[in-house]
Amino acid sequence: MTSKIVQTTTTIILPFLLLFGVYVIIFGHISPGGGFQGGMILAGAAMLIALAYGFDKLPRFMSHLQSLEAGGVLLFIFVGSITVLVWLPFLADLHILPILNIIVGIKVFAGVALIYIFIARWELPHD
Amino acid sequence: MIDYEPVLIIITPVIAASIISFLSPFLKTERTKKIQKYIAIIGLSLPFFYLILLYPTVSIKTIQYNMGGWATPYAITLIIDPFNYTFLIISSLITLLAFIFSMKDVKKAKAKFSFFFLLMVAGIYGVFLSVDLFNIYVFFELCVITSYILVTLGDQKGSLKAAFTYLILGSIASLFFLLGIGLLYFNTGALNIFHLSTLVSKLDVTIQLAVFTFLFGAVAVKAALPPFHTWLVDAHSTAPSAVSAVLSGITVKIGLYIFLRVFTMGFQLQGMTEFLLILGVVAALGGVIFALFEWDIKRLLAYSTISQMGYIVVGLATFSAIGVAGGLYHIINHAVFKGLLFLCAGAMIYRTGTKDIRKHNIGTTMPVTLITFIIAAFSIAGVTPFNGSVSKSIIEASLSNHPLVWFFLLLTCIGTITIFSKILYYSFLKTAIHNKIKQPSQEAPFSMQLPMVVLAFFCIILGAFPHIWLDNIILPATSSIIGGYTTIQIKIFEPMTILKDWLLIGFGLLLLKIVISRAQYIDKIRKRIVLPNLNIKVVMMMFALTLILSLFKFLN
Amino acid sequence: MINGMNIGIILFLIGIFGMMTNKNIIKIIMSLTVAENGVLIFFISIGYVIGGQSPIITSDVTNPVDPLPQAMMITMIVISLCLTALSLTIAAWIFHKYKTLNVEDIIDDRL
Amino acid sequence: MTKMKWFTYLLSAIILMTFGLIFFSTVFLSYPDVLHSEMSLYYLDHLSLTKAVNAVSAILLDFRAYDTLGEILVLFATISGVMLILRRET
Repeated sequence: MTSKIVQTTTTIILPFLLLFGVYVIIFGHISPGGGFQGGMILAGAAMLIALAYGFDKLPRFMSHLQSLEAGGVLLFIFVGSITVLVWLPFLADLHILPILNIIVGIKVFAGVALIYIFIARWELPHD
Repeated sequence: MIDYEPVLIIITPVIAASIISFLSPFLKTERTKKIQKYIAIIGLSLPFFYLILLYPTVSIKTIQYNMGGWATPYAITLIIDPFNYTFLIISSLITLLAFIFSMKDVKKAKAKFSFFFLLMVAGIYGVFLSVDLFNIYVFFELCVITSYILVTLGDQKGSLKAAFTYLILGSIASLFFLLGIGLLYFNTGALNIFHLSTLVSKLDVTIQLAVFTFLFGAVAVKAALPPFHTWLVDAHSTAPSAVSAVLSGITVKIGLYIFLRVFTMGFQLQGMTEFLLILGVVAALGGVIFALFEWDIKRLLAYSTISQMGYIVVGLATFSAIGVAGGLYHIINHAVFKGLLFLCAGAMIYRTGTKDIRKHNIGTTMPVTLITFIIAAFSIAGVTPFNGSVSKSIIEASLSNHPLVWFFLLLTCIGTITIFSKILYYSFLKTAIHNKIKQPSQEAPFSMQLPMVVLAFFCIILGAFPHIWLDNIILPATSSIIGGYTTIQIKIFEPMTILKDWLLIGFGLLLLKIVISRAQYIDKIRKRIVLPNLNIKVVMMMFALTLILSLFKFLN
Repeated sequence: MINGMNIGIILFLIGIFGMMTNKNIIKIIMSLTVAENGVLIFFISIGYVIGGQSPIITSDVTNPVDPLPQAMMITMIVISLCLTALSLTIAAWIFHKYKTLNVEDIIDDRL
Repeated sequence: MTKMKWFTYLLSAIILMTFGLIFFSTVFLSYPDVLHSEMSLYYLDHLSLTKAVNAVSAILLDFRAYDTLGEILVLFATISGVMLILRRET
């Protein structure tokens, strides 16, 4: 269903896209960017993969995404509530910020990719 | 000593929801699905009991918790003061009972229903607890988005169109709210409501006017005030009954809660009271008149929600201690008896399958539903021993210098009596009178009857002993919002008010006689009432906002 | 007098105009997104300071722009993403059930 | 264009025009030349406490982590909502 051009371009630019997304997440608290923006970039990369290589080979990938996303929320609620509950001065030296950034990045990546794939797969059999 | 109380209230539903969502892939068998239900019930009932334990501390001091330990005006603070204590208590009670009701009632997507219900409750607590404007927006958005999803769970085809209209109008209201916050932040540089109340009065009037229009636009859509009420009837009538009980009982009140929080922040705009009085009266009368034409029970209740909201806005409009006390008391009463009415409607629909009151002909086969419905009908009509009469008499007492408004409110009382006697007549009494044979009692399952009986019990308590509730909960709440402690003498059990109540009931039944005899004529009118589609609703909304902006610009 | 705030509000009004006049559901959702972007531009330009640098507080940044509206707007972007995703799924479901996307043609079986 | 459509376009355009005109006449917005909102000044002063350089992500994840908690819940609710609505039929 997808043309050869799309597949070759995705194979070329995919590593740079993923690397850039991971960079934005991890260095979120130093350079401009952060969990949300990096997660979105990775979700874009996931959409690109889904577009280029078709949706039929995706069920296994989707179940991974689902568990990733549910785990992300639980982790965030656990770690987030620590920052929210405990008075902050104790936590600054624990470098809580990068950890939160990474958790948020994973969550946004898995969630947004899931939304896209779900809507795209739902459309397929009907038209 | 750091007081953690508010955080525990907001975290419990969130943790319960995440446990449910994390367990759902492993729970496939029917028995294990019960575990999710019990987790949800625990997650809902813990805050309720915890709030009851909190009452002694709240009556002494306001519980305040700064998130992350930052300084007060700059960090997000969660507070429990007497004012939002009333809202917290009533919403935890109604959501708990509505969830117990929904265990049997919701047929589709049972497991996910409890997940979204818990997140909606978390959103509701988040709005009531937090004092930071942007934080109120985020948790309000959480509550509203989950209610969109819950509305689409309604079994009817119409629920999709209703959910879409609700979504579009809801998100326009949220955008207006954001614009209001943005303007406020640009001019004052603060987001904390208490901190803002000192800064807003120093702003010049024109900026206050623009901020008022934006915030009022958002609040008016959420509280379903007249020009923006059209989404409410579709959304509440097609949602599952437990969801529409919470929507009518609590989510509509969030609009009023934000209205009270924001507009006691020191806005000096002339003409606010008259404008709100007109809006309240139009809502009260319009809701009742439209309800007369309806045959679908849940649409009827949704229209009566609009008219009762008008009642509350009339109470709050005067910003006097008596008016606000009456409005607050009516918010609690309305949450109780409207929740009860929607649960009764849900039980009736569960048993008969149709929403059309003409096809219900339940007769006396559902005794518990019949009794609780009669109690709720009496309390919404404002008959003496029940809870509606107390708050209505306080609101009427606050309208001493607006006789015309008082007269219109009397008309709405008559109309409300007619609506609910119409339901009583068509659903219950008509068959009981005609076919005398004793049908077998097909009462709703026990898990549905329990919430109804408990709510009916509250209807009676809130009405019979008004002084307990007034002095302990309502008056401290009003003094924490408006300031200035007043004692309210209620003339409930005097012969004069009893005579007035029964006179109104007489008029109501007279009007019912006319409505029944003109049934076909009413059907013709109803078919011709143009049902405004989405575009016209947005046009109406923008036209009303332009009117408000120009009216207030002219006045100030 | 062109500054970010005025453009934001004008874009917001254009979005509202789109919602007023369009009949197709997808176009209404698109104009909702336009209105959301309008509010976004308005909010971000609230924090602008004439001649301000970006709020990455390294050693040589003296006059930073206001970081608070930008942080609020990241939250608002995610919420508007969720709203658009939800309205698109409802629109897809409405098309599946009613076979039409025109707002007026969707007649539900009300009494 | 049908007569009805042309009329609604004109009406809504007029409504928006009046709204915009009155709004802009009331509110005159101009940029400050130095940051004076006390909240951001407080955040910038305490930035060193959070060991973060990027003030925006510091606000998002530290000063106002509660907002991000609410927003993560919104995202989580939407994702399960989309999965629920779309799975109902297949």
